[in-house]
Amino acid sequence: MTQNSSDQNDYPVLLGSAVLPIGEHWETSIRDLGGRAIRLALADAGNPKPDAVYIGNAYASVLSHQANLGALLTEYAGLEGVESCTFEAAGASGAAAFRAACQAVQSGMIDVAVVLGVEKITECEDSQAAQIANLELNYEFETSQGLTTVMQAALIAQNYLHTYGLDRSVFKSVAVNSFLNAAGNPNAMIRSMTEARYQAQGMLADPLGVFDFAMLADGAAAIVLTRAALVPAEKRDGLIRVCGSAGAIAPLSLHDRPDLIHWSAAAQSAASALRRAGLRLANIDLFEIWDGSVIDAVLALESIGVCKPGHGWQVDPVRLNLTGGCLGRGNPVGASGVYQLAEISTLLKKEKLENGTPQKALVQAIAGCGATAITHILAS
Amino acid sequence: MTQNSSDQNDYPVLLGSAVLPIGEHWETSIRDLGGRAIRLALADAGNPKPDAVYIGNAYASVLSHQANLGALLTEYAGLEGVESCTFEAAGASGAAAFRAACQAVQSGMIDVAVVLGVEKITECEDSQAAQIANLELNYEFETSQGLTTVMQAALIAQNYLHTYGLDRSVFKSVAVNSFLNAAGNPNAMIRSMTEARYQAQGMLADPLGVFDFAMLADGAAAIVLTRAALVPAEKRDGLIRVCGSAGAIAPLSLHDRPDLIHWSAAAQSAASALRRAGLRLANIDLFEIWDGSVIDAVLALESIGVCKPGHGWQVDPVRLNLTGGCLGRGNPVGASGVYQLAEISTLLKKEKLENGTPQKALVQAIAGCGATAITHILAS
Amino acid sequence: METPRHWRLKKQRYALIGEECPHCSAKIFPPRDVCPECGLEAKTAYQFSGKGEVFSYTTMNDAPAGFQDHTPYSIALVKLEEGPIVTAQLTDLGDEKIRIGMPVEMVTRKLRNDGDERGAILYGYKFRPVL
Amino acid sequence: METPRHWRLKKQRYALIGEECPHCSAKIFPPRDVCPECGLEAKTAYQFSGKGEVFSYTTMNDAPAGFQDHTPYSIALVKLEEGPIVTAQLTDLGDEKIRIGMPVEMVTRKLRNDGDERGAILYGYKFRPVL
Ligand SMILES: [Zn+2]
Ligand SMILES: [Zn+2]
Repeated sequence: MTQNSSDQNDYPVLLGSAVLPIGEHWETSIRDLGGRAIRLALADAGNPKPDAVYIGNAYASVLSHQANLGALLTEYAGLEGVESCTFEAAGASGAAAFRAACQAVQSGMIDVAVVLGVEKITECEDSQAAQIANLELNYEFETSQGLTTVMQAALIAQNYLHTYGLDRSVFKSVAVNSFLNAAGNPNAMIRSMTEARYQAQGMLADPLGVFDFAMLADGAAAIVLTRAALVPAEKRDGLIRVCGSAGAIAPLSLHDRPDLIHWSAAAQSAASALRRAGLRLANIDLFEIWDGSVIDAVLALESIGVCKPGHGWQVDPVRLNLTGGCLGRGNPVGASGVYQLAEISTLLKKEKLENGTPQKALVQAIAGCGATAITHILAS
Repeated sequence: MTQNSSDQNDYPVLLGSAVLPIGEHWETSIRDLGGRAIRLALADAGNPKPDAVYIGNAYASVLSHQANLGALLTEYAGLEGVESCTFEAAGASGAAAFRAACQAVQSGMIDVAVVLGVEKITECEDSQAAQIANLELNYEFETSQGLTTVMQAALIAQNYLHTYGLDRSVFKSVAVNSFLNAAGNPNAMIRSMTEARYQAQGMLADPLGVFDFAMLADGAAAIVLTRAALVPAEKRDGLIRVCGSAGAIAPLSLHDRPDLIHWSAAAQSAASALRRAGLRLANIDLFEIWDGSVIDAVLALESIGVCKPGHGWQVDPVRLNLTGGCLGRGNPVGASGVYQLAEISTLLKKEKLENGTPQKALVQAIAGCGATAITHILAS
Repeated sequence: METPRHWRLKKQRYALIGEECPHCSAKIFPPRDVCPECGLEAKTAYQFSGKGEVFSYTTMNDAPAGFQDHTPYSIALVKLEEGPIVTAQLTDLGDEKIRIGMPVEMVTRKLRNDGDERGAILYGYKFRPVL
Repeated sequence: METPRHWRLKKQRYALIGEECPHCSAKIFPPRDVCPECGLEAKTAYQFSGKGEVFSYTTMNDAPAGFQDHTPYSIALVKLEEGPIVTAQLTDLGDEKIRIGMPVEMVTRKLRNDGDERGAILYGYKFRPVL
């Protein structure tokens, strides 16, 4: 809390990363997806010997009948002997694993950590996959009443539009921003959505349409981390570093929240991450914001402070979700947080090589319509 | 890896803990179990304000249809705003959460962490509970062939007896040691098992009987951690400290292991934890060893080096599983690692108060018959 | 069917029984060990009136397993007159259009089949417009 | 029934098809991307002979769901003559007592109902004593 890591050389740096295309990997098991992403990321990092593999995954116990991915996937990637376990915080699982890796390398107990996000949705029939996301609701008092994650987002969106006297057309700009950006991301799933097609969408749960939700899909992404002190000084400058990191939770159930449209966890985790980085919002060049549904992004932007309350849909002046976001990328839930971080770090690196300009990005993963938020600040 | 934490004041110390009785908590939800353990542990610690809650849990997604316990349980305990997520490594889940908490407080990013282990087995019909542990097998090439965790232990035990020319009566001493010790633990489930009843047990899967396996049960335990530097020097001496910590994995599937009866993960994690603590095996006064099945304990003792190969069942000279172990305590899988650490730290504290003698304990959690091992060294 | 859980939740689901905090008199639903208002222990049973109003709502065209009989169906966050908000289905709507602020009252209805395809039927609270 | 998964595993389960490492000639089962012997990529399909011997075994009296038809049933770790070990049920045992070192061969048999109680039947490899 108190330590300003940027004063020291113990801040985490990214040695390499890899992302697999998001989509329907019918022919590939969760072992293959996970093992491949780990090996590709290690290769990208120059094949350092890792001490730990932290895995973000939300659904393997249910969809693949498979627990202890730590032993299964890590050994399958050829890393017998290292330590490994799974992190679960629904949509924020991958970000939780990344944050733990940052703390591990910073503590000095771990030198090189791999963060893997992996999700295998197409393991079962569609009907089971459609229900899987509802695990993140309160089963006893939400799911058993018939609430789904889609309806949860709709209840919040309804309250939002009612509070500010808006209609559902305001959500278009956020969604279309992600879809158009996805066209430039070869690993994204939804690369040909147009504004016209978005406009013609059917209603799913009033006031949200089918394209206002990211499609669940298979994916795996991995990142290799170490701390700066272990990298030769002359190489350090070329690496993306993590200069701030924080998480927070809020009530899981909507009925336990005093306010549906201010997301305290999103606000707190962003503010803490910025404070730990010694930065202000004005210092951030790029935003990678969670848009599992369009209302997620609108309320995250307002809660973080990028937009004023009631104006989170006015995204024009912001460099937002250049990767395509969850909407454009597709949403491999427990892996999405790692995709966000891997893709933004690749972008920061590329832009610095091209322009020589160092930049800072705020990357936030959200679970459960604001129940959990984990924010990282990356710098080139 | 390189940092010797005992030189510094950043090593983790236990501020307090709480354990609920292990058993069948039909009338209590996973929210109540988890929330109560968190609040009781914080009260025991003098109610510091925690920054994070790390949760060890293996089965809630399947048995309770409930993901994102981080938001659900942590908010339910009244800790809105802190960060939280779930750690899963089957039987080693609780130990994985504890290890992450150690790294978090040591990194300086977190000042006070709560580790919660919670498992709710009696949420469903018995038939479903009986199968739940099989999640930790390789579903595609073990579970789908009909293998169960019970049979997995039996295959290993068979190989053990065959290799050393022994018969199943050798397992008695390890099992009876745990059962007799459980009689003194008010929170244990199996407190009246006698040697005669153990001897009269029925065969479950040759060569192991029904009492050679710990019974799955509900439970919740929590520990509050900080780093020594944040505790006034005069109070530090009374606290249990974590002087070493390490994890390791081995192949999940038995058919992928070159040797069934040397457990490389158990050996490596114990050796690394001792090395980080600057200790040798001879310096350890107490051992808390995983006995989810009796063969787990035999092979852990041999792999750690407490007993010679083929002699892990000769436990007489060792102060072993004084808490009752998993066999006597009952096994709330994802919580058991936290029970081990909470109960041993209470014992170390009590014995130091009574005798003035500081002691060291090695505490190891195992998942998947040696697939995952996490070892901690506690010192009074 | 998950008998232990349903047995445990019966009172809350059939009769909307929550808690009243003995320290600050806050009314609590669903029941919890700790009062969200004052942070102290709360264990006194409290019978809610079942009256409230729609705080937010949505209508779903694509129902999850166990709910297909009721498609399309509407769910609301209902603000009870005693304070707490409850997640519940709306029922007996007839031609009435749902609106935020609409007065509703609790009724007991068939909620769902258990979803595990074992045929168990679950009853519990829903809310209907006040006539 | 989990069609996608069963379709994906069909070849391996019906015909014991694994891989041969093109770098070190190690035979691999179940298939994996990386050769466990030399750490290089392995993708060449390899048909195992199905001959081997019992490396370890146990007999279970209390079968999990989907396997009750076969209770009591025996599972072995079978060491294939090409090197790898396979987890599989033993079948056609008659009065023969299982022992470590017993020669066995692969046959295709009904493995289980799918366990999801949807009636799907799964076929795959088991091993029987060599006559
Ligand atoms: Zn109160
Ligand atoms: Zn090879």
